Amino acid sequence: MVIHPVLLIAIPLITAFIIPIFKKYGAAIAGGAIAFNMGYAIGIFFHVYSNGKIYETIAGFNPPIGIFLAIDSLSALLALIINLFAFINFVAIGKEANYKFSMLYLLAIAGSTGIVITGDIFNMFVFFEITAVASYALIAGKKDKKALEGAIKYMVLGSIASSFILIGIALIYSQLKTLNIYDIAARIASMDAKIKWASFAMLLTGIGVEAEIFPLNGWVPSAYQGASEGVASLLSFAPSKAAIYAIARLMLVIFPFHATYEIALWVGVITLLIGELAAFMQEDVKRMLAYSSIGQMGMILIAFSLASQDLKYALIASLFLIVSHAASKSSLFLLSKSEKMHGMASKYAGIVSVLSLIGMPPLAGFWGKWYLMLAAMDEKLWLVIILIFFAGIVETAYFARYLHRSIGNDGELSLRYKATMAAMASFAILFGLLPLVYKIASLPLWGG
Amino acid sequence: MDMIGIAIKITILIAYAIIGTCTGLLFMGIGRKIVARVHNRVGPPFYQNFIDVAKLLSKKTNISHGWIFDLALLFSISGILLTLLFLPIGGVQLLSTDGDAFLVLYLLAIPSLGFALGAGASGNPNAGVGVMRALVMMLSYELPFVITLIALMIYYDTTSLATIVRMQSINGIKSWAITMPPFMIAAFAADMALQGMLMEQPFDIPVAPHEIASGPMVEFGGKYLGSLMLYKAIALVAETTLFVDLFLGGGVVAHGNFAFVINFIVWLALIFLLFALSILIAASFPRFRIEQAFGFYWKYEAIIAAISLIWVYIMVIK
Amino acid sequence: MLDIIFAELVVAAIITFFVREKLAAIIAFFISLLPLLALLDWASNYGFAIINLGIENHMKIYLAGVTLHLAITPLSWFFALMILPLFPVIMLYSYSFFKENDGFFALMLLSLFATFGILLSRDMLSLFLFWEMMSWSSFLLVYRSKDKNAIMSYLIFSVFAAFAILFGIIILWHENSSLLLSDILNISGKLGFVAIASIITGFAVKAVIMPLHAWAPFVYSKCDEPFVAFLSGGLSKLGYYGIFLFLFSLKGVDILQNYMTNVSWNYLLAVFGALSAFFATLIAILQDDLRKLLAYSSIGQLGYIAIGFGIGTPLAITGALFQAFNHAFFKAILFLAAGIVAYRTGKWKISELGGLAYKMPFTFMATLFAIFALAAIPITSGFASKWLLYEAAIQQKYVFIAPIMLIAGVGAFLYSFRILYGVFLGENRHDSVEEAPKSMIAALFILVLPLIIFVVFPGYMLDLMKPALQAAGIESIAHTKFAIETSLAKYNSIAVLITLMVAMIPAFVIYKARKHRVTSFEDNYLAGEPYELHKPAMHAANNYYKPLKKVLLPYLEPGATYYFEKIYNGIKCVSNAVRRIYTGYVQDYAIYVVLFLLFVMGWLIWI
Amino acid sequence: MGLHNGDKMMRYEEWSKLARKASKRSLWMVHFCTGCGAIEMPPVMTSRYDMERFGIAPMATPRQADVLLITGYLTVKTLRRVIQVYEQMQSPKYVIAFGSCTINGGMYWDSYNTIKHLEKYIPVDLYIAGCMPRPEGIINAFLELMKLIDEGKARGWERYQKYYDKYKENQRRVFNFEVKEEEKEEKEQKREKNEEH
Repeated sequence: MVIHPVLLIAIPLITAFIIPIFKKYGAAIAGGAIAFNMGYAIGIFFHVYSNGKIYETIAGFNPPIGIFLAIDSLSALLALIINLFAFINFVAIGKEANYKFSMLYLLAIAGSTGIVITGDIFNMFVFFEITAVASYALIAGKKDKKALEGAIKYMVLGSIASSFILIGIALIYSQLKTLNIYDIAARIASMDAKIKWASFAMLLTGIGVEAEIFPLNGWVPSAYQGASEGVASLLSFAPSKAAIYAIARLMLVIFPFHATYEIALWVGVITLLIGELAAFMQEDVKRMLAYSSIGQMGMILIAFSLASQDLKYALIASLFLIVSHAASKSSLFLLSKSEKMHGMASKYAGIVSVLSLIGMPPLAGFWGKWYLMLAAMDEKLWLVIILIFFAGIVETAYFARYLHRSIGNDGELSLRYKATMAAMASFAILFGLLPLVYKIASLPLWGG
Repeated sequence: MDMIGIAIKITILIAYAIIGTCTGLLFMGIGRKIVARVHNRVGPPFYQNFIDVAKLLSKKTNISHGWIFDLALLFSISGILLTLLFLPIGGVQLLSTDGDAFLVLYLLAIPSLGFALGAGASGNPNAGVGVMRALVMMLSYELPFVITLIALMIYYDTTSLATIVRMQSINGIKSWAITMPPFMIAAFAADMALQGMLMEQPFDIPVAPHEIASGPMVEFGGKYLGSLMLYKAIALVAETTLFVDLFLGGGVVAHGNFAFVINFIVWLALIFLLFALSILIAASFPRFRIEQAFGFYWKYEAIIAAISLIWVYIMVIK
Repeated sequence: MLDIIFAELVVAAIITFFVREKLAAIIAFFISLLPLLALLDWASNYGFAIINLGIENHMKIYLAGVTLHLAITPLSWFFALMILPLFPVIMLYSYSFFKENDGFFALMLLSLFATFGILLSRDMLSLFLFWEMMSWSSFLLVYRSKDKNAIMSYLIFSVFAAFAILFGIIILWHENSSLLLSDILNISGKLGFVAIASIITGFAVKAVIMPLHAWAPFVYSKCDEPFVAFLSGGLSKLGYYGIFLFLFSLKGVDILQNYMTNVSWNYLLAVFGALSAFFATLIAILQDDLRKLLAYSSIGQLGYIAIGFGIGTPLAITGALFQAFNHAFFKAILFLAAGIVAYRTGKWKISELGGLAYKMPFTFMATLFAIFALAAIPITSGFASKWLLYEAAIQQKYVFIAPIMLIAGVGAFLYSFRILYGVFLGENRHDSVEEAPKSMIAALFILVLPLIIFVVFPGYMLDLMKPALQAAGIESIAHTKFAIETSLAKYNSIAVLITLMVAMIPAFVIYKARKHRVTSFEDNYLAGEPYELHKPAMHAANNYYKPLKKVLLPYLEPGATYYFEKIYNGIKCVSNAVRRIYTGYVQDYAIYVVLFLLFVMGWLIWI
Repeated sequence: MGLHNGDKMMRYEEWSKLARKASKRSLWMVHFCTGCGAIEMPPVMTSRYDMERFGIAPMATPRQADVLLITGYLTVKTLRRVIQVYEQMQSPKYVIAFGSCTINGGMYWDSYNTIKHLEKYIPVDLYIAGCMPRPEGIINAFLELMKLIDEGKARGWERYQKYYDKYKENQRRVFNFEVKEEEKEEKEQKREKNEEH
């Protein structure tokens, strides 16, 4: 098999620009493209799984000058998750997807995948812009007041974020004259300390807005609440995961310092607590899930920050958490379309998702929490452990309430919709039972 | 044990069962006489209760309410006989080496539970209320009683009644538990509990003939009531004997070949004294209400018992 | 063999999900017999010898990149003997209990799978993993009740328990650098103390020890009875299995004691057990809902096991295990019988029931036996266990615990009679009620068997638990087939039983000497009033222990639930405060972004 | 409800003498105290006259009692209760009617709703005449009853069993005012025959 990771970005991008020409078949073409992308992502994942890292330079220019794609286990897994769930989600959205929607959807996917597989920090910024702009439009696409509110909030914060990212990149470039992450990482020590920290702060703030870190996540509840179910689901697994991946790269590769680890750790803990506590009293299901997402992102951030200190368990934990969160939260967002769990499949999806999120074995979420605990224990972070437990209990409480509230059989969901939800939730089981994530996390990362 | 030994033992057991029954009936008759004298009446003859039982057992019609009702009869007599035989009587260890005080406490529950079942099976609301009162009374008086029991147990470091009696009989009366100050207090509490156990006034709340038509027994007549009377007679002996075994050395004063005759007489005298005391209290007090009785036992009696327990505990620890 | 059983359990669970309810019950019944075969196999291979299989003989499961070690040990064998027989019985019972297959059998099989896993696990990860599986499979069974309190309290307490256990396990793992249970715990000081205490707390939730019991009344009173029978009979024992495992098998007692030598931590457990025995009994007396009554009675009876473990002498532990065994059976009978009553009458309130004994004589008889065992009447094995515990308390001179235990034992009479009188005796209120289906009756009487066997031969029970005790380094107490002997006294069961039978003879003679006539219930003395006029007021079961209630209620309120609700409301307040951060104005959020940037910069540059 | 009319009724004579002696000396009484004669009961029970010395004791329920003591007049309403109580007593059982009201209605002889002849409805073993009788009279009646029992003559309960239908008819007549005239006459005749018998 010829491996060209660039196709993962190129195909959806190109298709997105073709779609306006074939308006009528837009959705079908987009579906095809996403299906191809999914297949390709799976292929790449197993290639990485068995053969290790992939590097690709574009147009023959070698780094540090040329554009550079680098896929290691982390990126491969994230690319897989983004494309896999993108496809399933697209199937669920079905007829609601007109050609505009499909175009934007493809752009968002292309952007997120791009963030994950690029090895160039400026490219990353560009893909962030693509993803963000597509997301604003997707959220606003529902065309009601709340959707508009969410989109505007997201847009305002997103623009601020972009400018910060850009400034951060500029600061680095001004010192090191390079944009290649690997290159930056190798020479970061030669940077002026203040500028180094300033650039880190800028990048963290900028990416943090996308990664739903407290207090940068003001847009999150409104945007998730305003967006349609499909878009909310997309937001929960594509841009946010890509962004947290970017932070992970910052933490693991560019700025692997104790100070950054500490700051990310505590920001993660606070995000977790605030997210879970805010979700505790939410009556609106989507808002509750949005706050819950914030909490989960906090937990993933904790895991990644620990990973910068101790690769052994924390990375496995973060990957399991990402998988679990992507699978569970996106299926729960899809489920939020109907107030009650209607039919066997949606009951299955809802219960499995909730169980995975609160960390019940043998689902993926359990392994996430287990390894996170082991990692935290290795670092002897007692307070963090106890706070995570506390957050876990709060989370359990509102999810229990949620489960009780959605008992009932009324509601109208199509069979396809339910099947897709169930399929999404099944990945929480699948990744929990198979040793895929465990194995892939033990492969060496690039630049790490 | 050889066959002859078993036969002798069985004979002794049967003899004691009969003695227990007769003593109980006799005491009940004497008790009625005592009450009558307190009331300035003549009172029935001392053998009145034998006549009553004979009459009840010879009744022509006996009305039952089904097989659960019959359990009352079966369990009451067998259960109380069983209890009696597990007690040391006048220093004679019948079966008391095969069990201990806890066993006796729970064996005492068999006849009560049997009677409660029968009473419940009759479906009479008065019976239901009566059993409720009996059970609440049981919960009330057991607290001071078990506390004193535990005080004795930790002092003698045994739960076996046989051992308790043996250790109290080493020096005759001088080694009786009641001669020690903490156990004097305990004996007072236990005697009050005994009053409740015997269901004498002021604790005859469960039967309360004027309120709830004699409570659990409301539907009992003929042989059923007769068996109840027998049960009460034996229970009287068993419960006073339990007290005597715990505090008064089981009535053992003499050792030697024919000591058991003396011990038997002392035991008889002691249980009679206890019963007479209880009857005198009963004859001079009106009935408590159930809450009052509960409060009496769980507040004052329990505190008195607890004082003795703590005292004993301190003694033992030293 | 074990791996086949595990596989079959999962497959059967999936199959039973899709077939009709009768077929599902049959499949589930036969499949749930399989783990018992494994026990028999073990017993026939090793008898009662103490065999701890080496790591090379463990069965290994590879899951998500880790290896789980499973093997039967003497301890797990004994607990399995106590818990696993409940499953086929429950399946048999459920054959006619359920009108449609809505996943009960599948989930029960999953619970069995997890239970078996817990008992067999030889490393802490698999213990925790199966424990959590059991938590969620039982949670899904709770979820079927659709009751808010039950669902929320069960899930929250389960997760709390899981976190407490996890916390302890990771400390042990970190300090010991091994998850295997066969590695002796080489940990002491504060960390060891925290680890063991936290694990015990976690298991205590499922073992329903008093301050952590708040979930039990809700869950026990709202779920399907066959499941509750397992929950109370089986699941709670798993909690005690965990406590036993970590306290005695892994010598957690020493770790606790080494840290603070002046405090007896054991005693603390015993005190908690005694308090739950005492208060739960008093609360149970005042209940009117049959299931709530049984729930509190469960808490009370389980408290005795905690007392036994707390006292910690061989005598006490033997008594506690015996009590656990008895409780598994008699409480299962009681819950199943309560299920039968509801199945036939559709009522739960004791004050609305009455007079069922003559309608359902077999159910009544089984219940009567269970109640004899519960009230420790010496004609069932329930007495021997309580007796051992009392002896142990006296032997150790526990002057606080012993009276409480005894008075709780007396309290058990009160609520037992409430069940007997309110439900089965008294006024006949259900004319058209029939005896329960045969499968249900069979289930009840299977459970009665051990209660009878072990009253005749209490020594056999001690023989059964001997390997488990010796494997934990606990001496077995002196006994023969019929008699148990302690340093304080002797209990000879056969003497009691034979004397009772002989003493039955005079009673029987009196009974047979004169004929009696059975009259109908209506022929009752009501001060001459005809029954018809008094029909509504006949049953005295309404507000039965009213005088006691008047006295006790002020002391029993507020209960633990009140404080847990306070905590819940406290978190609600915090949550409301936290929500205010999200003002809804994008300007504020922009300011947050800038502030965050400044904060991070400030942190990194100046600190 | 009620008693069997079995043919295999055990004769009173067949009872052992001991049993009769026992019943004689242990008469447990349930007293039906709706009439004014009830005021005479406390002195009989307490220290002045002390009936317990003869083994007579008041009982709370008819199940436990041997003697039904009816103290004074009965109305139609209370008669129903008396019959209920009487039928719940376990034989051998005796009825002592107390005061003139039970014999002939006494001072209520012309009242529309009192019972004039108690004998019509339940078998009375012994009457105590007087309005009202003194406590000595009651004691005397009991002693008389003892004598009758000893001689085997107190057989009211057997009479009640034997003529159960007749008693029932009489009772029904009082309770049911709508009995047809013809039936009334028929039953009247039958009853007269029975009384002769």
